[in-house]
Amino acid sequence: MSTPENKTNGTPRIGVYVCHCGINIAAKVNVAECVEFARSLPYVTVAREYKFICSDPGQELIQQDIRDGKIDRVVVASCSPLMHEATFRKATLAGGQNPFFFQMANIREHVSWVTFDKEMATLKAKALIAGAVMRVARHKPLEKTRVPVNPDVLIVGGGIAGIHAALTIADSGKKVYLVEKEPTIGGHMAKFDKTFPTLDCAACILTPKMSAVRSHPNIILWSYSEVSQVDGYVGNFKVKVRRKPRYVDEELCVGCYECIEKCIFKKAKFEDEFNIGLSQRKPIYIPFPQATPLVALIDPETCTEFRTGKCKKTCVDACERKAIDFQQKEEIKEIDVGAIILATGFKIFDATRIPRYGYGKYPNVFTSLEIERLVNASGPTGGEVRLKDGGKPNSVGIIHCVGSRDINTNRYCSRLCCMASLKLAHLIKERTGAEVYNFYIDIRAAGKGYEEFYDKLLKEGVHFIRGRVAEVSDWTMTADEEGKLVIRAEDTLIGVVRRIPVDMVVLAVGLEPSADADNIRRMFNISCSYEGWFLERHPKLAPVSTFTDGISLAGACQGPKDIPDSVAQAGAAAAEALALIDKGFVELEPNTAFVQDEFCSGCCTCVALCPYSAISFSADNNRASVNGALCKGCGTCVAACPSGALQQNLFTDEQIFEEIRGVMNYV
Amino acid sequence: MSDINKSDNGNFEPRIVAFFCNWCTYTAADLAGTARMTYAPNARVVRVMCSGRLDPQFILMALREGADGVLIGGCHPGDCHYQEGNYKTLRRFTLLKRLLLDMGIEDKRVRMEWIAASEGDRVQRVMNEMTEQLKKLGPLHLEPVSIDTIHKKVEESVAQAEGVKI
Amino acid sequence: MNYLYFPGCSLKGTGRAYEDSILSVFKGLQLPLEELDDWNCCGATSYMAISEMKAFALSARNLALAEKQAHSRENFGLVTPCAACYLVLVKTQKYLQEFPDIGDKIKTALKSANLEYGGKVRVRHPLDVLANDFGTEKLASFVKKPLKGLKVACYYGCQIVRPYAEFDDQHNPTTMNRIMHALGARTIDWALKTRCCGGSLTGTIQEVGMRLSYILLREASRLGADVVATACPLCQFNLECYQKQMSREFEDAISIPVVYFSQLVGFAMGLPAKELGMQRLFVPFKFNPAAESVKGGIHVHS
Amino acid sequence: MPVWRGWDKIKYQAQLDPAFAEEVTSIPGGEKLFDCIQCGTCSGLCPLSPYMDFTPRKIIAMIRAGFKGEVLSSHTCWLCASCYACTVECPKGVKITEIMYATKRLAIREGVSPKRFAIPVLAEEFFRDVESNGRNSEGRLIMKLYLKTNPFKALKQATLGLRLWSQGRLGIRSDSIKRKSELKTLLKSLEKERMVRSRRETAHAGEAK
Repeated sequence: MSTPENKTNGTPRIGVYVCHCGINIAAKVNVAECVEFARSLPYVTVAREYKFICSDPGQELIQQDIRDGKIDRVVVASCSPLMHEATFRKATLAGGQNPFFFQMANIREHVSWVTFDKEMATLKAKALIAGAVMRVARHKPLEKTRVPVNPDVLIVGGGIAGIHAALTIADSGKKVYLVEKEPTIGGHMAKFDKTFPTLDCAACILTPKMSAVRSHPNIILWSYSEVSQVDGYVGNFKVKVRRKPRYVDEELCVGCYECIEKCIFKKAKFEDEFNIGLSQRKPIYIPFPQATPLVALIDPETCTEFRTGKCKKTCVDACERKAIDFQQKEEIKEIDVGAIILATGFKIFDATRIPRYGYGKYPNVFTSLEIERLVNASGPTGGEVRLKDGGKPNSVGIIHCVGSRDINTNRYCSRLCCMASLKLAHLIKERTGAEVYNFYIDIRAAGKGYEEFYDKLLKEGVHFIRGRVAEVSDWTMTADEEGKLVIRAEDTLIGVVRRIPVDMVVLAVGLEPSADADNIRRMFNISCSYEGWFLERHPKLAPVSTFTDGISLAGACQGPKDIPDSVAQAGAAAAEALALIDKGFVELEPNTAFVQDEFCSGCCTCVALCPYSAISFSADNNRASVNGALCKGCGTCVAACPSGALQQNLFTDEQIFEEIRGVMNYV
Repeated sequence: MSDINKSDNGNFEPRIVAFFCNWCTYTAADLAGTARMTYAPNARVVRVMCSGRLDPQFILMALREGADGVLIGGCHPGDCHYQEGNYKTLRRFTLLKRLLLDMGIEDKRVRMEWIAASEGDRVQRVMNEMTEQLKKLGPLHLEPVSIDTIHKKVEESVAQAEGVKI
Repeated sequence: MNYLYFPGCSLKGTGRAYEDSILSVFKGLQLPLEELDDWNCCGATSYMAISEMKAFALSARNLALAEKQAHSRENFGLVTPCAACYLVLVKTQKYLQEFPDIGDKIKTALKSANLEYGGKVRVRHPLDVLANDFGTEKLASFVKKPLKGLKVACYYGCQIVRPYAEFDDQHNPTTMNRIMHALGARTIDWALKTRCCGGSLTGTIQEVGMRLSYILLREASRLGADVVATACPLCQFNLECYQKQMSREFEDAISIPVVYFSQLVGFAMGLPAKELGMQRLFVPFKFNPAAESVKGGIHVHS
Repeated sequence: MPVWRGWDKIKYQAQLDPAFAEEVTSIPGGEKLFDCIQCGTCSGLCPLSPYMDFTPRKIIAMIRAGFKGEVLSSHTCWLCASCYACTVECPKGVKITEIMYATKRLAIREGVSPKRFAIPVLAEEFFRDVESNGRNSEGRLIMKLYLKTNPFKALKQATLGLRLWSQGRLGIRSDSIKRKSELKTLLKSLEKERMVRSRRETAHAGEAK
């Protein structure tokens, strides 16, 4: 950035621009009165109002006033600085002034949108304008520092979103680290048989992408690994990844299944995580035939060698490539990356939280994810929909919105369960010929081709009953209910309570933030919404960015999303990361702390307070000093400095004092 | 000085200075705006990057300049954008509260709240609650004090504060 | 822990056996129980339908009296066995807190009658007291005649757990089951344990009320329960007293003893049947693990 | 205009009472009326809904639309046994039981409670008993109830009554409290009070939404 000519000698000349924001502000705040008020404030030489100051002509107003020499500092009273501070700083610069001779007064989010009374709103707006004017009068010209960006990218989570983002970035020639906590990538999608609304086979579209990840020269895939620490900042993150031991050498194993065959457990008897407990596995296993990487792993919890140390270790003998290594240890990898994409996905709602649906009590109540495995040709039943006793269901009830749209569990709509339920209804009917009843509150089929799919199911004779199910139980009223699960619900379109006996109940469980979302969020220093989904920078205009520069979001970690949306968002996140890398540098906010040597007493209070070790003490001159490259600009040290020697750019004591005076003294 | 202290029906309208951290509470206040959650208009927000930047002087200054109350908003413990700035604020705040009590300033006039970026409704609630409380307390009158009293108070505070680290 | 006792109108009438057994059991467990002096009707659900403010006032008087009688006793509970009384008293507490307008009006009304309520009373159900204050392990140590082999259908009814009670799960309460297990009995796992018995409808729209009770009894019988245990005088009345009429009406021979849970507790403790009000049952409760039988009516030998 | 046959089957806006919903939301417990998404969980759970002329869900919709007359003269609220099953499971936190109470009170106040049910009679008898004695006697209550609504039924129930009496479970003599005047003063002071929230409370509840 070029240094603009410093035109700040002498008394500041401040221009105040009050925005109508259409009627967003003007409907509550008397803009003309604010402008009049601004004129009365010290240093103000120009005060104007405009419909949309963020528009080109609006910005031009500011630039022209600077060029005309009428003003040398700018206050814009409009929306939140988190929205448009960058815009107006640029405008100030374009007018020929240092961009930090600018301050914003937030009279939209903090005033017009939240105040009932017009008079009070105008009053509050005036106070904020006065604060901004008094503050900007004390601003100093500042320079942004430029730092280079590391071109490597870290992607956390190897579901469809992570996979798609990884391939997009890797294809552009950039290096990608893909970290997945499970032994295989593929995420939830790998568990599905068909995808809505096209009913194409999930494996057919996913597995080629999975193997592309495996073989891509620019992708380093670390499965069964978790990020354990993140330091640094945009362009220059330092990340530690913990690689959990598989006890099978990933380089040597070819996934031949010999070790598994020869394991001393002749029969698989441990709960298979991939099939959600619907089948069993051995202590040494490969999650599923298309697992990527196709490498076995040993579960030390169930392996006899780990439990007793006295196993015959038939697996070791079976492996020709000598890949099994009981001594394998956890490994910590340290990497430097410039951008990070989080694609950590979701978990499904725990259906036992709604006891009246009988999950965990009645064996033939299943979750939708369990049914996904049952209908899957490579699932535990080879694609047959079976009851727990092996029988075929003649009637099936699908309950929508389990755990969603409910203040007792999750308030939000999980968005994809309607379509997933329709898909399962179709597959169940196709495989078993059973009568299928859907119990729904509203059918939300708003995607491309979704409504058509709903039409198709109606024609197929699937029953739709509009009513949220009250209970699933085994108490009976009539003979035909004996031995069945009875679903009781009001058919709200008819206005009558119905009891429908079925053999199988499917609970369309909603989506929740993954169990470790909170840890991840803290580690990566991003925010999350009330429900625990990662928070995007702006719901409409920055849906994949976060408040932490350099970190983007992809897929369901940001909120419930189906496959098309996850992939689209992954592409957007990849573009964002690439844009950052291709630019090659970042400019850092100059709001760092600095020491005024003449006041520093060398007490060292500040040194210990800095979480980034940015402050060092020199015994030679008995002074502290701040390393601007490490300082992130929190100002904690400044507040603690007993002699007032430490100050923070853009947040000096003087500037804050003046802002306080400003907001208090003029209205 | 101002007409806000007296609204039409003669009710006392307190004035509050609110110091909000950029990452959590300020964003939450923005969210309250986006969601059009109406609340009491009595607070004027001063943005800082982190609540850790808050020098106790700022609070005293706000009260001296005529604020009837001060609200401090930071990230929840463990959520600080700068790792632990909010813990430092908490410590200073605890100390400051003792000082204020000694000065005869009621406990409820200075309030600290942890408000996460997603908690717009909490901004609304806190603003309403605090305004309500201050209305009950009435305007803050800072009595002029003699230098002797100040010395005495300071000594007392120092004695009390012994052993408490900043 | 100190306990005051609020019987309510039913425990002096149709639910007399509930009172008999609660008093005997508490005495047997050395839990002092002191009746609230000059208590009045809680207002119950019907009063709510006429004048909600007066209904709150009725409850508030009881709460005020309890607070006064408890004096300076720190930790005390108002033991309220009747489910309707329990609900109404708890609801009044909640409303006085949550709605300042109502709170103020009731306060003024109390004042006019020289009463005052400071909000210190904890309304407790005997199930809560036995399971959580006294503890099921300790209770087990008082058992002299374990109910081994007895299959109990624990019926909670609606108003103990819904909507305010905090001592148990609203959806799937287990307190009574735990108490029964402590007595050595088995409990059936049934879906209807909190389904409404019909409440006062048996008195007003009898066909409807009776049908609701019948559904419960039929399901308990189907699952092989020997006895239904209740914790509410109205539930007990509805389930027990209309069995003959039900059998006629629904052409289904229904006969299953319906007792208060406290009667079973006392029974297992070896207390005399008469002190537990067993003679007041319509359908006699028989239990014979070791050639010992107990019948309803006065021909009881222990 | 020619007379069209279906005219009376249409509900004309002029026949509705748009203020009815507000009347209900102003009662504590009624504030979430507008949160209802008409899912029918309440009706499905309600053990009495099969006997109601409108299911609880439908009642909510009707209150919102202003069907005051139909709602207040319906049997639905009189069948509610206050078991709260709907209230605790409602996915939107609508306190349906309280809304039922509210409609009962409004119906009694407006004098439109249905005649063929004994419940309002029971409630009023109960009310009278408690107001004068501080306690109620179930026996007397039931007897009065039958005599007032259906004397023949009283005969049918006589056997049950006798049995109860013989086992000491039915007292016809009314129990009463000692300090009746205290109670009288207390209740008298609330004669005209109704449970309606102040505007401020209503506004806050609205914000909380």
